[in-house]
Amino acid sequence: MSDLLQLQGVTKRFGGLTAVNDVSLSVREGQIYSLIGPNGAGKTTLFNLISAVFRPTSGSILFQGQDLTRMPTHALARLGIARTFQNLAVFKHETVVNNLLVGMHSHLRSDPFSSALFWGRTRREELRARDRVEEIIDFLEIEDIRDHPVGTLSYGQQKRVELGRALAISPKLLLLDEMVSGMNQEEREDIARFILDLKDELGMTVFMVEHDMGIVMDISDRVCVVNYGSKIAEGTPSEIAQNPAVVEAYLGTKRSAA
Amino acid sequence: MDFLLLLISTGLVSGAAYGLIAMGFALIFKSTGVVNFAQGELVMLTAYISFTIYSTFELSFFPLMLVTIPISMLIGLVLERVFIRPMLGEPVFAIVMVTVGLAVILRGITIMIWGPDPFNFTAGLSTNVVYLGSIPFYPAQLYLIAALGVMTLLGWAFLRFTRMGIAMRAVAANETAALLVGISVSRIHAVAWMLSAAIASVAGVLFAANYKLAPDLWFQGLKSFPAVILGGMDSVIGSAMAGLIIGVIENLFQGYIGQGLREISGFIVIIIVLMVRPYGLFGSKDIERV
Amino acid sequence: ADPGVSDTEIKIGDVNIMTGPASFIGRAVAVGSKIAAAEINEAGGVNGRKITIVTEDDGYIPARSFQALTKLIEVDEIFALNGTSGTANVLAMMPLIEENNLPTVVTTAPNELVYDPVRPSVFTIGGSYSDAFYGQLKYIHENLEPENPVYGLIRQDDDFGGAIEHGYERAIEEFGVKDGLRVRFKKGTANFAAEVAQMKQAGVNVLANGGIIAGAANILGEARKLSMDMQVASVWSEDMPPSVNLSAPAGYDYLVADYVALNGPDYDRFMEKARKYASEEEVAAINRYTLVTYVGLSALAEAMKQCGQELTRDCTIEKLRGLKNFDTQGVAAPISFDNEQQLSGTALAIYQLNAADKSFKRLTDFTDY
Amino acid sequence: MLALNNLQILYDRAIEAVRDVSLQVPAGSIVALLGSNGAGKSTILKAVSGVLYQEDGEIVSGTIQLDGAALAGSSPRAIVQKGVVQVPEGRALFGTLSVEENLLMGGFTRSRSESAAGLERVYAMFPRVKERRSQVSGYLSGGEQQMVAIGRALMGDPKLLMLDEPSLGLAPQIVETIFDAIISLNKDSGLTVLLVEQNAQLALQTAAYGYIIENGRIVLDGPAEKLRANDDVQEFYLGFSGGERKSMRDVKHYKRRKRWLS
Amino acid sequence: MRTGHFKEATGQLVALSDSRVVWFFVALLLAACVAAPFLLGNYQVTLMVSALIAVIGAVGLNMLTGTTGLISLGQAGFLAVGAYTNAILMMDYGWPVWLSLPAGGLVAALISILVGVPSLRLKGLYLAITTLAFAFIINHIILYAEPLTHGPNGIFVSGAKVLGVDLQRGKALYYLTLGTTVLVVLAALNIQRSRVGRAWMAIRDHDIAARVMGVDLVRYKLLAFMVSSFIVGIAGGLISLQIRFVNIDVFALILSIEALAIIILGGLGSIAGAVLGALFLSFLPEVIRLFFETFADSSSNFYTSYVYEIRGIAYGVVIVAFLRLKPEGLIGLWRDIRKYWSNWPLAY
Ligand SMILES: Nc1ncnc2c1ncn2[C@@H]1O[C@H](COP(=O)(O)OP(=O)(O)OP(=O)(O)O)[C@@H](O)[C@H]1O
Ligand SMILES: Nc1ncnc2c1ncn2[C@@H]1O[C@H](COP(=O)(O)OP(=O)(O)OP(=O)(O)O)[C@@H](O)[C@H]1O
Ligand SMILES: [Mg+2]
Ligand SMILES: [Mg+2]
Repeated sequence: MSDLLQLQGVTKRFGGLTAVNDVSLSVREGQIYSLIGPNGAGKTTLFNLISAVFRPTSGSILFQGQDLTRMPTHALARLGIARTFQNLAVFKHETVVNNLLVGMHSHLRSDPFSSALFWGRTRREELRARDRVEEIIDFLEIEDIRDHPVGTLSYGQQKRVELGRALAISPKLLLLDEMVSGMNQEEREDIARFILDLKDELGMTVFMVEHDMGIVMDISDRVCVVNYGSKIAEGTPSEIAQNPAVVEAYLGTKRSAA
Repeated sequence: MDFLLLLISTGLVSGAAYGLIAMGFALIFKSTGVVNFAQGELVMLTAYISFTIYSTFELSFFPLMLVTIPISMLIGLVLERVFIRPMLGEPVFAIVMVTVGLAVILRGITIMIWGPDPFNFTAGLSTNVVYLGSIPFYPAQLYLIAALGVMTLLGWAFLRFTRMGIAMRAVAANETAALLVGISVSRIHAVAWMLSAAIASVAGVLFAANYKLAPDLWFQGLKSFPAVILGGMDSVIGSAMAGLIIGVIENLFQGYIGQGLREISGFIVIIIVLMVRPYGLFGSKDIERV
Repeated sequence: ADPGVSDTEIKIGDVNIMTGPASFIGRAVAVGSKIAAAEINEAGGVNGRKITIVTEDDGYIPARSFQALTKLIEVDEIFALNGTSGTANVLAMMPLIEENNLPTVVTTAPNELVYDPVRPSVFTIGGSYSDAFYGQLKYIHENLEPENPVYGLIRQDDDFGGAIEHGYERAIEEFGVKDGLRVRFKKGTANFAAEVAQMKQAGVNVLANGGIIAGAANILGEARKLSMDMQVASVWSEDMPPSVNLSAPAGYDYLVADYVALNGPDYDRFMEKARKYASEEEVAAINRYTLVTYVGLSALAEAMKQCGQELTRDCTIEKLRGLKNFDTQGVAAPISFDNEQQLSGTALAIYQLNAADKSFKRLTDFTDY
Repeated sequence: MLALNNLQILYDRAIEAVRDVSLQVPAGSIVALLGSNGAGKSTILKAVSGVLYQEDGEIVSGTIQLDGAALAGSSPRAIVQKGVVQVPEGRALFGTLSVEENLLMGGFTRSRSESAAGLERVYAMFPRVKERRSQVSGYLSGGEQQMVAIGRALMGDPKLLMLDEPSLGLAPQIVETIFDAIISLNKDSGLTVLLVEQNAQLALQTAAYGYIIENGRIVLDGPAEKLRANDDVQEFYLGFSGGERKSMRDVKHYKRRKRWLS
Repeated sequence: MRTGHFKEATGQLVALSDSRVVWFFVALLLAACVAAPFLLGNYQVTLMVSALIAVIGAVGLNMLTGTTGLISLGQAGFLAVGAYTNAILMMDYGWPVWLSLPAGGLVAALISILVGVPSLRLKGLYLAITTLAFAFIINHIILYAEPLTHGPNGIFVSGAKVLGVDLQRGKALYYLTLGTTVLVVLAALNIQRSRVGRAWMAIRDHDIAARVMGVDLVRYKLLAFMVSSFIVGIAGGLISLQIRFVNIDVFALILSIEALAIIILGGLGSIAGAVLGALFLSFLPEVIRLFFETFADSSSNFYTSYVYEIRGIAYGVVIVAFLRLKPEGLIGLWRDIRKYWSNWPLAY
């Protein structure tokens, strides 16, 4: 297995604040890689850098050997990088189906002219896209809300839609930012199962940020811990759970030790 | 040299009018997120009302304003109650559209009451020319500039030092959350409309005193858009400053280049400025965080 | 018979500005039509047929003028048109007018664009803006004789301003005087400080003031502030009382050229008539546009009368074309359409304002320029 | 203190989000409301706070009572003044305002001095928030925003605090802090709490009584210990099977959820 | 609980509508439109033509503002560009109308790039005012570029003949406009249910998420500007054919606001809404006129002296009252009606 994603000395500053400080890490193909750390540690910022929403102040981000830092954001979907957002970023006036279809954007080809005609190839590819989307809908068990505007759904339902939209990209690398927050235990288990399946059956690489230690410790292959923007530890789940620095900075002592 | 000073001084006068009108826009936008397309009409209506008061009681300027401002605030309140309040919680676009309808209504009503003929309205100010150095002014011109100064100061203090000021921004930022902390959104809207109407009346009276009172006064609302934008939609103080800047720039364009460019110079300037600063000179950026 | 004519009635249309800031024109026009129609009808109508007026509002928007005239033609079935809103508005109606061979008297927009090229069924009453300014400048040049004259022009950047500039240009060339400065402004401008400062800088002391109403007043106001000593020529809208109220405080005894009477016994007689036929409110709305419209409808009625019982559009047009020295009872210069442009004549009278008492003095008779 | 009787709520006059829900929150207690996504938990809280109309929601039948007096129909402001304050789901901060301004707005219905005191309390509880006090809140990290949202609600000096998924996006340590704070507020100053939480384990440890809602209906309720002992709750909400926590790796493929009523 | 229709084939998923009722009404409407000139008077046909042109313009604006979320106050400018291009090409260069009309759309689309590029960084009202600025500037250019545009004089447009039929008169103009309207509406519906339309909607709702999903913001924003302006330009050309005269006053800035009013009143983002809104606002003055002619006491002195202003005010009042009742616009009303019928006799 080779490195799918490689970060070298990535730093991001907002004005005086260093949100990500000289972070290097690598995610191997087919791995489930977790990133944890206290609130405000810079996890989401790191995701934003990887998905080219922000540009790093310094450092490089390589995906299959290609440097992402100079790519336009929209090129990443075609490379096979998909993500979900911590603070819902759904297209809230659109139906669930349309949200997922946007995820298919880079797999389709029609332009305004052929769209206006909606004939021949355009029609066929639209049909194909819908078939695929129906599969995802089926899979996430959201048939009953498929035609609802996403803005009217409950928080957890919207998170599912986000996941579905990311899956519609059929990514090689899936970035999940606190996917299971706002879900109950049963739903978390569903998602966990699901991530494992993605990895096992499709060989998808999953990079996730989580505060739910249950899922992190249970299914990750590797865990990386950041605090104040810097990486403080990396290792297997059990190594991390034992690491005193991590316990001190993040896990706390009382209740949550899983 | 005198020519330049003349251009600048008169530019400040018309700029002050833009600034005042723009402040009215910004105040409502800041607290409700609504562009009030009836702001120009509000300026016009309050000016006409003040004119009627003036011609009935022949008050001098300050007493006139003392009567006009409360009446204008009342009108602002009534308009808010009748037109805006019922729309609480509806999409912003629908509310903006209501202000468009309101504008049509106010224009019609103004002409129905006062007729289409323009009036000379001195607002109780002397029309003798006074000199500041070598630059001649009408008192009304100086009052217009001074009014902008006073309103800016008051506006700044209000937004800076009162909780109501912060609450206005809070309501614009997130209406539901504002309700959940116990801010009465409808009261904030009412206050915003009242204050905006007050500023509108000052702008209207002094605009009319300088440039006559006519039923096309509402168009000044549209013409103040560059100032609103240049200052930054949500910056009350910024729009005041931007008004002055645009007024002066217009005069300089006209004075040195000419050929009708004055009326579009404001727009040219904002296009250029917005390319560099997409949120105007003093506006705050949209928060975009994922 | 043609549309709009029955045994008892002739329908005359009027598309005008009945809403918005410029509605003072439409209102005045409506009163003029009303007085003329009432007078004619009282005298037995046009060969026994009564005149009825159908008015449509266009709000000064050309697209709506087009629609309004369509309605008048198709729904109300008017016979002829008297009252046509602004210049762009008449132009927008022009294709319909020509297509329907609609006898049309243009009263409120005597613009070159309207009568040149000439349209067979369109007749224009009035002197042109161009002549109006030429006439005033000529009067200034010959009678007021300012020292070291420097001329200046300020005008709107549209067709109306263009017409004024023609007259100005003609005057400059003919008198060989110094052309100090010409500036253009956009419709709706209120602040003229920069323009006036430029005038002062250029030393202008004869101003062709193309501003209208509040605009004209603001120009004069700025000029007074800069203590400019000038002779001023103005647009005829400046002889209306509301305009005078705005402009007089600046203290300039400006000139106005107009093709209707602003005072005198003929005018008084007209006002007497007005009070007879119109309500108090309507009388208050009277201004020069009332007189113009009154004259226009009278001339139209005269032509229709000449056609006898067999009233057709063709005949009306032909009679209009033959109209010569139609007597307006002194309300305007006598009307003749027998020229190539079908323009009633360029006869204009020049008036001067007495800013102190806001009255006009007539300086010349109706004169051709 | 708070009592909902046979509440039925519709969105857009068509979507029934809550039906026939009755629920009691006795004064001085902590009550937990659990349920899966879309069950109607947030809807209930919005109804209590009187902001349903914002989303075209409507209480079609049933009553909401606070200390025996009807609450539904009061303005949101009046409800806050009566001491019923909510931490809304998804943070809902005033993004363009600074952190401190957000907190001050939380004390809008209180006097200036009360607000100042409240501010100190919140800063003491969340040092991280104090560090960020002058930052524009829209740029905070998700967890930081959550802390501000909780702090803001506490600024209103509530008698009844309703928390909609307070642990959402918070690091385990902070979750501890918050729940400790809630418990101590409850113990020391008798704060009544209605807690909506996905972390059932935590919720049932904190609360004295719990309700479980599915598809808009209460399907199970009882004292917390009792619920914890319930087999179904154990399996679906706590992740235990056979009394022991199982690893997520061992979750069966596409285990279809079992519903209480369908 | 699952209600409603089940779809058996994927083909049904992309159908414009799955409801027989809708198809029935659309067919009925179309038939009525085709038959209209034979049933109505010339004036009504003229009104219909104006209304259909408004529909075209509104559908165009809706793509930019409703679908992509880029608020434009520059409609008047693009209408003017389309109209002037058509007029100049026809009258000064002798182009046939079937070439000059689309050319008007193309030129408007090209100019919209000039507006679009500086607007890429702008959001919401900042963008709206910038487009307003461009409308002002276009207005200025038309007035001052006299050799090309004839400045303030305007241009008469005549002789739009195709195969000997004068397209500017009566039925021919009507069918030309109707045909264009149907094409534009169909194209808009198709775009909206395919990749491009979804990309636009994604930009409107969340531009960062849209980018992450692979939508090229620059490209799609400019496309939105161009497609929208193309359609609006065509509408402008049709205006020049109908009025047969173009002049800058024909494209008063207030048109921009009216255009926005149409799509908001119709229901932002919805094509059916844009159509309904355009028809509604086009016929509203006429309805108000009829209302007053029928019901108002025309002998009342007050009424007679202000009849026109009162009608204007009534127009404003109807708009406000309507929004009060149905803030989502006409499309909301339509949905309510549909819901009512599909649930009847149950309330929900
Ligand atoms: N656009 C921005 N401008 C300014 N500061 C920012 C911006 N984005 C993030 N920050 C700051 O950077 C820090 C890291 O934020 P980030 O969202 O990456 O944290 P996080 O690890 O995801 O936290 P959480 O677990 O709470 O989501 C925070 O203190 C935040 O306030
Ligand atoms: N504004 C709305 N318009 C229409 N339906 C809505 C609206 N808000 C919520 N709903 C629907 O009401 C139901 C209950 O939603 P609610 O937000 O109360 O769920 P929840 O229990 O809080 O779920 P979660 O745990 O995911 O937050 C959902 O099916 C949702 O789709
Ligand atoms: Mg985060
Ligand atoms: Mg919820």
